[in-house]
Amino acid sequence: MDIRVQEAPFDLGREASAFAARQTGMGAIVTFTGIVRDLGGTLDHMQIEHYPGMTEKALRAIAEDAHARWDLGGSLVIHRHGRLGPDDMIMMVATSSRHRKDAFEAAMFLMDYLKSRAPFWKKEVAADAEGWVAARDEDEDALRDWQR
Amino acid sequence: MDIRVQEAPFDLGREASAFAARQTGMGAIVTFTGIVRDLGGTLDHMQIEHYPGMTEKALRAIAEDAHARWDLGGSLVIHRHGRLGPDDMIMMVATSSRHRKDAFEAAMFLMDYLKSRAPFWKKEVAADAEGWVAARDEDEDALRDWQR
Amino acid sequence: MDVLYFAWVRERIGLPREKVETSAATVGDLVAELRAREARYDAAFSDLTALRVAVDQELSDFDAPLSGAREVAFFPPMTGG
Amino acid sequence: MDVLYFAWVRERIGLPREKVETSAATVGDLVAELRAREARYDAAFSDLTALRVAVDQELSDFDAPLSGAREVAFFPPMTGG
Repeated sequence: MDIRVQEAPFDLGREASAFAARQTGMGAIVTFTGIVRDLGGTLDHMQIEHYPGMTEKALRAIAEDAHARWDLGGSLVIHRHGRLGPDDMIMMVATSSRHRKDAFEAAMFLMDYLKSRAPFWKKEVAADAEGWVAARDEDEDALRDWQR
Repeated sequence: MDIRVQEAPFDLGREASAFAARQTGMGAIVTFTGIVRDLGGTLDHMQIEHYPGMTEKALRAIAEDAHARWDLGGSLVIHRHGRLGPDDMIMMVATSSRHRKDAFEAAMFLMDYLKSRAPFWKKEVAADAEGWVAARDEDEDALRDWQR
Repeated sequence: MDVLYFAWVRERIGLPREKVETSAATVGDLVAELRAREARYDAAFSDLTALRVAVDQELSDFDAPLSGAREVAFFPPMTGG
Repeated sequence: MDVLYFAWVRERIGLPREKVETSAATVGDLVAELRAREARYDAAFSDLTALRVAVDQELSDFDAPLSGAREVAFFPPMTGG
């Protein structure tokens, strides 16, 4: 488990390669990368706030849960905070497993939990308006699917 | 859609970065990478045979199907053939979408179909034995799940 | 006890954290004390269904006990990823 | 007509492809003609449930018609990925 909360950008390619190089005997590697979308065509930047202290603890707990549920070789979570522009990468997760199903499911699980259970809040800032991104019911529903 | 069938190795990091750089307005990028496993601890190499002519056509049809089913920005499939050693990367897929669910599901779909519907055959070669990898019932079952 | 506010809760109350002297037995009691202070607190806590709470950096409930707690944080539903 | 063999079908028959003169109406008829040739063909096609067929590079069935087909390929279930 490699958990990083940082303001600095990360390099998807470099992180994916480095993650892959750390795995042995794994047949499958999945990565997910989340990117800032400019939904209305007016976004100047996004401001991501987090709860220092709790954030890494929460991400670690989610990753530990994933390792308990699936047969994983390794996992990586990188999540940025601070100011991000359109098309900037916000975060990524990576998982490895002997089997593709485990690697996929664990990555989806990490994303679903990270989305609604890790203390990050996004604010969208346009030239003449700003607003906090609202949580979506479907993200909460996604968690229920894992609890069945 | 970017489909490549090749004998040469590929660089996961470089491909993931290049794929990401080609997307605009996408919120989610998923990659899957398949790696040669040495199940019995005796594998010398794996030999992957394919059906030149049909292979790219089959992969393209599978990718087109994925684009028809999900809201995708782009997709990438790279599959190697020839001689591969333990821990060598065999293949990768990448998908991008505005939504994480679409990117994940399309990548899983590509993998499930590619596994049982693209004309590749794997032979495992050890020092004193060799054998063709048998198709698994669960891979065929995975396809049925997408047809429901 | 340290009380922390994030996102629009922080903006509405006007500060990110403060020390609070309290003998509140539960999170709900603490919320009641804060609401009684000033209009901006009352407004921030007017709809608890729109809020989440963490006690000592663990997600918790509004009826959770506060005995021994050193840090309580209030914030809207999280939107990471 | 070009007939192609892959993986253990290729190994069992002993060649990757050959030209076949045939008036077989279906894939199944072609298989019957091939099996009648020699023991190695008969052995390779002894269990059709272990085989797949592509007609002109499209996955097909053993009862598919061959009219106009230029290329037929036989192989075991695929194991890509």
